[in-house]
Amino acid sequence: MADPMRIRAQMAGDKANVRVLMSHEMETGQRRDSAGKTIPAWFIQEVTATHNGKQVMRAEWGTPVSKNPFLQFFVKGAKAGDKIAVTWVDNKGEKRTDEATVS
Amino acid sequence: MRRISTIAGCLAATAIVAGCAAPGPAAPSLDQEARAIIQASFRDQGIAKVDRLQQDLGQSACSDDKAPSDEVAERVQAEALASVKWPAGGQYFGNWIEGERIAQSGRGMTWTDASADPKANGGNCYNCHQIDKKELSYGTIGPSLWNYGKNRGITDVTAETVAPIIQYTWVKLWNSKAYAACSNMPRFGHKNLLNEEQIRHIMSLLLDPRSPVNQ
Amino acid sequence: MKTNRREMLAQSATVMGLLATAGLLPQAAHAAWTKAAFEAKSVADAIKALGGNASTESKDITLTGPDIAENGAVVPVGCSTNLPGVKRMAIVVEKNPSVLAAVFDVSDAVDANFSTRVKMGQSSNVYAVAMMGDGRVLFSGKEIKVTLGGCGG
Amino acid sequence: MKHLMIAAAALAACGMAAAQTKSAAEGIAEYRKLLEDGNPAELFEAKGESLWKQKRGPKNASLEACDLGKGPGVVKGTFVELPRYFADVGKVMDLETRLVHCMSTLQGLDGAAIAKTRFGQGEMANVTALATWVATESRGMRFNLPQAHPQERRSYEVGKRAFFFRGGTHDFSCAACHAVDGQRIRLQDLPNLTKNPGDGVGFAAWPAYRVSNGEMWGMQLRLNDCYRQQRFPYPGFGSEVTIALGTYMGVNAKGAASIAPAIKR
Repeated sequence: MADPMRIRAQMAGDKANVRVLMSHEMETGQRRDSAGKTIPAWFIQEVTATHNGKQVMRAEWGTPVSKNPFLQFFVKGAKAGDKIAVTWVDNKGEKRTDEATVS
Repeated sequence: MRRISTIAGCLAATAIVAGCAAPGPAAPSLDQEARAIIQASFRDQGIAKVDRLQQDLGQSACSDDKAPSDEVAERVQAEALASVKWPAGGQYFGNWIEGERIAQSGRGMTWTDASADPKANGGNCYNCHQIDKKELSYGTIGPSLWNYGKNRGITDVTAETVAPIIQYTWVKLWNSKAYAACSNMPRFGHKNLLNEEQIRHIMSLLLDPRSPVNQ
Repeated sequence: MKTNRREMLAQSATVMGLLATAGLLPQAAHAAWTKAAFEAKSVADAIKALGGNASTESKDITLTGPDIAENGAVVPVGCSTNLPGVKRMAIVVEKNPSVLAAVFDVSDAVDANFSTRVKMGQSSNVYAVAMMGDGRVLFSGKEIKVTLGGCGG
Repeated sequence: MKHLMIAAAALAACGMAAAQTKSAAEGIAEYRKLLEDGNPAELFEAKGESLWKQKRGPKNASLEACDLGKGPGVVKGTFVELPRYFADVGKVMDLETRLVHCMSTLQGLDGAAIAKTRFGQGEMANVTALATWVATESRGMRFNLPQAHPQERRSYEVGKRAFFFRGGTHDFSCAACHAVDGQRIRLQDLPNLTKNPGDGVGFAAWPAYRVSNGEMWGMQLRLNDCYRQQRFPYPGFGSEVTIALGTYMGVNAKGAASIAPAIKR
């Protein structure tokens, strides 16, 4: 199972500044291992975020996103105590959701 | 002659500064103990065998936080100079495009490298030196080599007057210890890190008036 | 008053078609990963595959990133705009084997301001592309130089 | 006259080089600043903390009774005092070898097998995560390695000799690159490790997340890769040379504030 994400959601004015770190290889499918065999692509394809259960952001990613990805976005109208949840799905269908409380 | 010694002195001074400074007493028993610990701490891995810990005079003389005595340093330099192999047929030059490629590469001779053949090795030059100004990612352990030939007044590498600087540069690349016992520059020819042809390419990169380094 | 099921489906299809041409696809309609866009080899092809047309450079779009990256494996980049009516924002690296790195759907609940980190194989222009609700495609970009790394470089 | 001209030209060239260096250096500084916010080391830190508290191994025990030098279970402040002498084993240990010792004695895991495991794999990856978390708990604190025990002073002296030991195909020693202020390899600044190189520099920055390969590196792997680049043979995990070098660098760094885990190229 994938390791948990680290999500920080902090109020900045009337918005929540959300910063997310995800634990993922983001393998491009273009590298070879020491035996010369192509390492298959393995990467996050979709990231969604919800604010108190309502979807506020959806992104599609490709292999150029760096290993152990970082994502920052700003949620309008959030307030301290609100819940921000982030979900990623990779090309193998693996999925991970974590949640943070806005501070 | 005067010019050569000035240049050599400049490079040597850099090497000494980079080497060792602060004094410190050395207890012989601790020295021996430390050497035994070093030997016991490493193992063979790939092409990097433990025999790489067997020091020659130049290595052991420069393994302290203070410089060796003048006497020892002179012996190291004399041995290094005597070891230099001059290029076959007096042919000092190759192709600066190849030279730049070799200068860019920092690869070779680690335990993750498959072959110890010089052909698989880079010169590591940009790790320590500025060379072609177009390359922004260069190190500063050694002096800048930008305009190396131009600064030394070389407009024609076949001219009689520039022979000393050409020979000086060959020696520096072949065995840097010839001019500075504790130079931090690898002995590329002497330790078979680069072959004669590869060193010729580096010579062209540094000295040829048409090389991008001398524009 | 009474709309039969067949008519409703037909209507939805029309609406969907309109939305699609305007680049206004609702979430459910493109839940699948836009494979063609991520396989695109040029900036123009990537925009086309995302449903956009000819693009115009705009000062209102911002691509943030360093002038020089110490390592191409991790290059911090961001795309943002204060223009109203932006529907999607994309980050595109011109000289990567696959040019499109990421595309973000902008809802009313988030700023059109996203940051991430991308891999770059070599020095390249990097673009922030904004697909507007009115069908316009605006972009801006900058060159990010990738330097060689340490001893092994 | 001619000599003067050559000297002047050389000086001019150096001056221009310095100007260009500065702009490239500024660019790199900007790049590093952008990376600081959101260091993936946090992922390893979180993993390390849960590993510390989790009951694992044949003895189904957590590491909460592990003595990192300030008594069983004390984590805060230990990182800036390691390597140090441990009376229970009669020798100097660094953070990673001490963690393996605790995994072995408390949890019943095979310490020798862990020491042989490749970096980033299996239990070795867990050791790195644990070290990352332990370091985080001392963030901002200043290095102050103990030197009271004779073994600790001996470790320093051995480390110093190892630091200056030249060998390998390229005649490098640690000192070849790390004994002078203000030098670089390519664009990487080289800390002078013969003294306190400053807060969060050198010994005070590792464990660190390496962006070049997306890996978390502890000091053991940092030293291992230094020796690889030095063209030396392979230093064993937890070998006396690696611990002694840690003592040498750590004692020299006295007073430097730790920023570990850092983010590095």
